[in-house]
Amino acid sequence: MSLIPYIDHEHPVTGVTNAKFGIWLFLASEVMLFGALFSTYIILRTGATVWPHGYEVLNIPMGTLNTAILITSSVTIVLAWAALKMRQLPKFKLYMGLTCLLSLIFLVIKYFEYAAKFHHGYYPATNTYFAIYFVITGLHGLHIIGGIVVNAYLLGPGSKMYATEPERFTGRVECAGLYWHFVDLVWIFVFPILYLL
Amino acid sequence: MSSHDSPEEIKKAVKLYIGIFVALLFLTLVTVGVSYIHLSVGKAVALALFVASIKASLVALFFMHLKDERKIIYATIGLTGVLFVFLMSISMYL
Amino acid sequence: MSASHGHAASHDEQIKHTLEHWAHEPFWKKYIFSIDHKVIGLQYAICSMVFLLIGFGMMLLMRWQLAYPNQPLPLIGGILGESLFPGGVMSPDTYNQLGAMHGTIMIFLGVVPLSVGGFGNYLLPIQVGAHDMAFPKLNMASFWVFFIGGMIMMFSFLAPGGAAASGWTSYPPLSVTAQNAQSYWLVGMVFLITSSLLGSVNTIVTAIQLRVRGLSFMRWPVLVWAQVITAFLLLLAFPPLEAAGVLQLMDRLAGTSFFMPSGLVVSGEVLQVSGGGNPILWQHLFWFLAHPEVYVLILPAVGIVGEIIATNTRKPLYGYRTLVYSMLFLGFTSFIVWAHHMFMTGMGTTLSSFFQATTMIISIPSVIVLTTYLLTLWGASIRYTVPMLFALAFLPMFAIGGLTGLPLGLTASDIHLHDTYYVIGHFHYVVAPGTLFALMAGVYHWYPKVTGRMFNETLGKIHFWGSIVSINFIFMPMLLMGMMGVSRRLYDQTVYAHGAAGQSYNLVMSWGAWALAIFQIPFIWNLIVSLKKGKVVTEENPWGGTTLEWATPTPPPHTNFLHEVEVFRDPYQYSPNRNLLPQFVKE
Amino acid sequence: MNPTPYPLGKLPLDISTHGAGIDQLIVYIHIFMAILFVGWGIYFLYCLFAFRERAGHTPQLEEKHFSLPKYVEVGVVLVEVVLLVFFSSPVWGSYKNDFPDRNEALVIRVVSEQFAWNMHYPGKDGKFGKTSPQLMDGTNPVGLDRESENGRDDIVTINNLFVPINRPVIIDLTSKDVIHSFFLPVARVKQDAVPGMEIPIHFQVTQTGEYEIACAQLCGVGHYRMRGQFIVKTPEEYATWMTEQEVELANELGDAPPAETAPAAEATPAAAPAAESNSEEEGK
Ligand code: HEA
Ligand code: HEA
Ligand code: CUA
Ligand SMILES: [Cu+2]
Repeated sequence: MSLIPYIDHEHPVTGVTNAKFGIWLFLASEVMLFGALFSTYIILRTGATVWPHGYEVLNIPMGTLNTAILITSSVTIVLAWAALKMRQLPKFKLYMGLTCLLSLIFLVIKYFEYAAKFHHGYYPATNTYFAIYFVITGLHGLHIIGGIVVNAYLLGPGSKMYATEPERFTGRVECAGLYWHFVDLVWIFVFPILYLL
Repeated sequence: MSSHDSPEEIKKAVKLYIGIFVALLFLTLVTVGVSYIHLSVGKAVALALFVASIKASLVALFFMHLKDERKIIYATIGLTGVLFVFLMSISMYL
Repeated sequence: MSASHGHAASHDEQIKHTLEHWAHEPFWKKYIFSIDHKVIGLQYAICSMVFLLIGFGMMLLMRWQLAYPNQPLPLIGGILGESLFPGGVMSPDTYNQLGAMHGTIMIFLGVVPLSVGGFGNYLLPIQVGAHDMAFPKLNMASFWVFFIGGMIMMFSFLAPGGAAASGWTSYPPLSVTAQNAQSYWLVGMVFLITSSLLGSVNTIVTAIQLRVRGLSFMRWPVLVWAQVITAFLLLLAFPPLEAAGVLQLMDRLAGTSFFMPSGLVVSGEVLQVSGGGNPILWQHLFWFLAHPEVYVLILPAVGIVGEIIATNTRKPLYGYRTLVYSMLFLGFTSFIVWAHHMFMTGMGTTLSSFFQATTMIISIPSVIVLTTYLLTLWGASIRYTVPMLFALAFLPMFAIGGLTGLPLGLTASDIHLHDTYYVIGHFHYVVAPGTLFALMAGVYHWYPKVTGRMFNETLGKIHFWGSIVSINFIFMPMLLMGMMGVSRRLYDQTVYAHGAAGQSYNLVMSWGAWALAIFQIPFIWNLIVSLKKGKVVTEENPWGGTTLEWATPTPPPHTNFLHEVEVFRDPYQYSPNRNLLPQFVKE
Repeated sequence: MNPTPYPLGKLPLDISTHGAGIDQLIVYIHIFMAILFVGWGIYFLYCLFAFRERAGHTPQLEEKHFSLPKYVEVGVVLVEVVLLVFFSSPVWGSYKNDFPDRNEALVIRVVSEQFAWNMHYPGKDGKFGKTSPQLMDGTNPVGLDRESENGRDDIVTINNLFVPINRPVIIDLTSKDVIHSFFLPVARVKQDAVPGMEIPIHFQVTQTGEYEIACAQLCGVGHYRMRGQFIVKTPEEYATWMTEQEVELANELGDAPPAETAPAAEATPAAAPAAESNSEEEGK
């Protein structure tokens, strides 16, 4: 119907669909966004007179659990995509559902972590360590929320597209997956620098 | 990617994903475990970033299919990588 | 094309079908929340021109205070209210608000949306032979996000304490301690940045993926190249500022100290913040964006000028490939010169040597770009249309602006010139008689294509000659005043002896600015009245252009093209017998 | 009277020892810019005239190659390299690095605030007393602790920077609130004053007179009137002024008036040379 080509099949020269190229460009900009925050982290840390060790003020078991959860959700979403590739819609729904569930659990744990910080009187204004901690994890959390919205859409109303344009739908899931892996990837760096070092 | 479309290929890929998953969990435990030893700052940073980079590479190469992606995606990432280095260099100036 | 409609033959059918469908869409879907890139392009263009006018208006008020310090503004001073203009005289705080917002509006709400949002949106898909942008809905979203950002900026004037007043650069700690709408400014910026990010993803994907058959990269019109490079700059340079904006917002709202060092004493009180932050960090993050940003301001202009020069010299562009490589190099290098804005912050010699060197290096591709345009003129048959006049004027004006960048890029001379009017003169030469003239050239050049009417030639020439003369009376004295060492952002420079010595220049500049304003009247009049009264243009190619936009019906329908198009050759080819060899004509 | 130090449209008078290098660079680079602009400008105007569209004139369509512009471009590169390496870098290098001996030079702390310049002289002992943000208020703008070891004799002035000619001056520049920029147009000195950092700069001036300190960085509503006096005196006049200040301070604090000659008893060895050089000048 559409006059816009390469929505559901790859461009012969570039070898990618529009959406996939688009999502990679978007991720490129995200790299620069988090890069600026990591740069800030280094500067604040090297310039600080006191810098608490993450393990003194943060809850490492909770952080580890969250890391594991996020990694698991990354696997489930890639499995969801693989299921679609094999044209198994129920399996897709199962894995996508799991992904959403895991990401919600991540947020719940994050909520308890934040609550514990506030309870101990640690706020962003406490020192530069907590300032950057709250900003990076907060922004990361917003990315998680964004991902949940997209994934839930693809799981629910969005999946109607599977009936008419399965290729295009699979492509969408792949893009959502790429984004989700990226969010996971950011966490893989955030976890050691904030919690462990 | 058309070359990976066949169900057998996908099945193989799924096995691989599970393997990567296990590796990622393992590496997570490694970093966390090491953090309890309280190494000197330099060593701790080097080790933590090293492990994190391996994990990130695994995610990028396999989950994000970067292992066999198109030139145009590599180009995008390459450019971003270089500019990312410029951006991180800010932290050396202050 | 798309898999379900395998054959090319059915393509024309599909166009017909789409057009019929579009004809039955309700008004709001066609013209307000539209997904048509041309409508979105025009929305961008109109909004940004209004913003340009507003930004200019603010400066006209400021120019009164500069020329006649502390004298009540005639007629309007009283109307503008006691809080901003006590006794009809602009207050210093109002001056700072207007100054900061002039810079912000001109750059982020005026020039960028016009050149990227307006020209980019309208022309780029057509020039690559596409029927629309790759992601039409995203395109619509990026306009409306821009619009919201713009409104937040405008309404910040009504906030308690007035609009942001810390300069467009918003250096902390000043911007953090300021009791005004700086937070609105930051939120507004986050919207504008988000809009730019969405837009640039769209631009890049459209240009690369939706190229029509035969259009290899090296056959892209220069404007497409310029837009794509610009899009990459926006995509990769803006996010650090977005991050920095969030950090500054946290400093203001959550009491963090990202940019606040310990031990600050503001008006005799020790500031209650945790401290430990670094104000210079903001400058690095800001200029990491803002230097690439200045090339965002110039590159689309360079592209527009290229198109117009190629069309009106009736010969191929000289050194197309060199031009493209220069622009690529320019884009890339623009990421490693940012600290030349910060030489006076206490930077050591190693770092400043690096940034001096890169700054000198980046001037070379600009020289090459200008040189290719100048060499195109050799042996041409120059047709002095109104757009061509503006495009030609761009060359020496950009040259003055660019050349005056050199003394600023050398640390030793920057000691004296940094943060004086010399800097103001430098960049206004590049953005006002440079970029702005190029944009005006573009407006005239594509006016008949977009509206189907020709503008009035005489009014256009009055606009041109009036503007080129008066604008030099504004910006040339700035360079001289900068030599005298007069600082920028001064509400009243006569406080200083060296400022008072240069005050006569302010009279020249202000009268120049007001004259410039008067000469915009024929422009605005022309644009509006010609919509109804202009000579009707029915031919597809009124100027004899060679790129794909001249293959569309005038004005272009929703699908841009009525038939499938194909590209057969490089842009800007002319053959001796036909005088014209458009890209889209098979021969 | 002397001609104005601020001729219209020109660089202001230069009274510094390092400024000539800066001015020379500015002049040379503008000559270079003018040559490029006029050269290309003549070519440009010629083209506009010679290649205008007219009956019987046809454009030349064959690909032409010009080699002259290449040489021009290479020339531009060379000139830029020369200016950078031989004119800018040496001046900048000595401006940033070649500091005079702190014991020889006159060291002054300058603490900027919205919207004033506070000058902190070390006084007789040549050493600064302790300062702290907590002590800063209207009467004690630099937060000097008079009870601290070297603080009792420190001189603080507001908006008036007195320096003698022909003696190196080091200024340790900082700010207590926002970023300002310390600009001495006639001495070709400019440096941002950044809170949380103390940045040293140095210069030497050769001509007496009353000049200005300008603030070059937007710092709030009063930025435009953040003007200081830059008062350059002969060494004798400077010494007299300094003695006046010392007497005034002693009266204020209820101390015994300072003795005619230094050094003060408690001066540590490190401060002695500075104190000596002070007295040397007084002797002249
Ligand atoms: C479109 C915008 C634009 C462009 C293109 C440029 C281009 C350049 N700029 Fe500019 N600049 C700004 C916008 C721009 N700038 C702005 C907005 C600021 C101030 C920000 C603020 O502080 O608020 C600024 C500030 C600024 C500074 C900081 C000054 C200071 O604060 O102390 C410096 C320092 O290096 C600098 C350098 C340069 C250089 C070397 C170029 C080079 O790229 C220029 C290269 C071009 C040439 C060398 C011209 C070649 C000419 C010819 C070949 C002759 C042809 C002749 C004829 C046609 C007759 N610029
Ligand atoms: C793109 C950027 C841009 C542009 C185009 C301009 C254009 C102009 N600027 Fe501005 N300016 C800045 C960016 C820009 N400026 C910035 C960043 C600063 C620094 C701010 C700071 O200190 O933080 C600054 C500062 C600045 C100052 C210094 C203030 C100070 O330091 O105290 C002055 C002083 O005269 C000035 C003047 C002007 C003038 C007279 C124009 C004129 O050239 C304006 C010409 C405008 C037009 C001719 C309007 C054209 C549009 C139309 C006619 C639209 C038609 C409309 C419809 C059809 C609806 N500007
Ligand atoms: Cu202090 Cu401007
Ligand atoms: Cu720059």
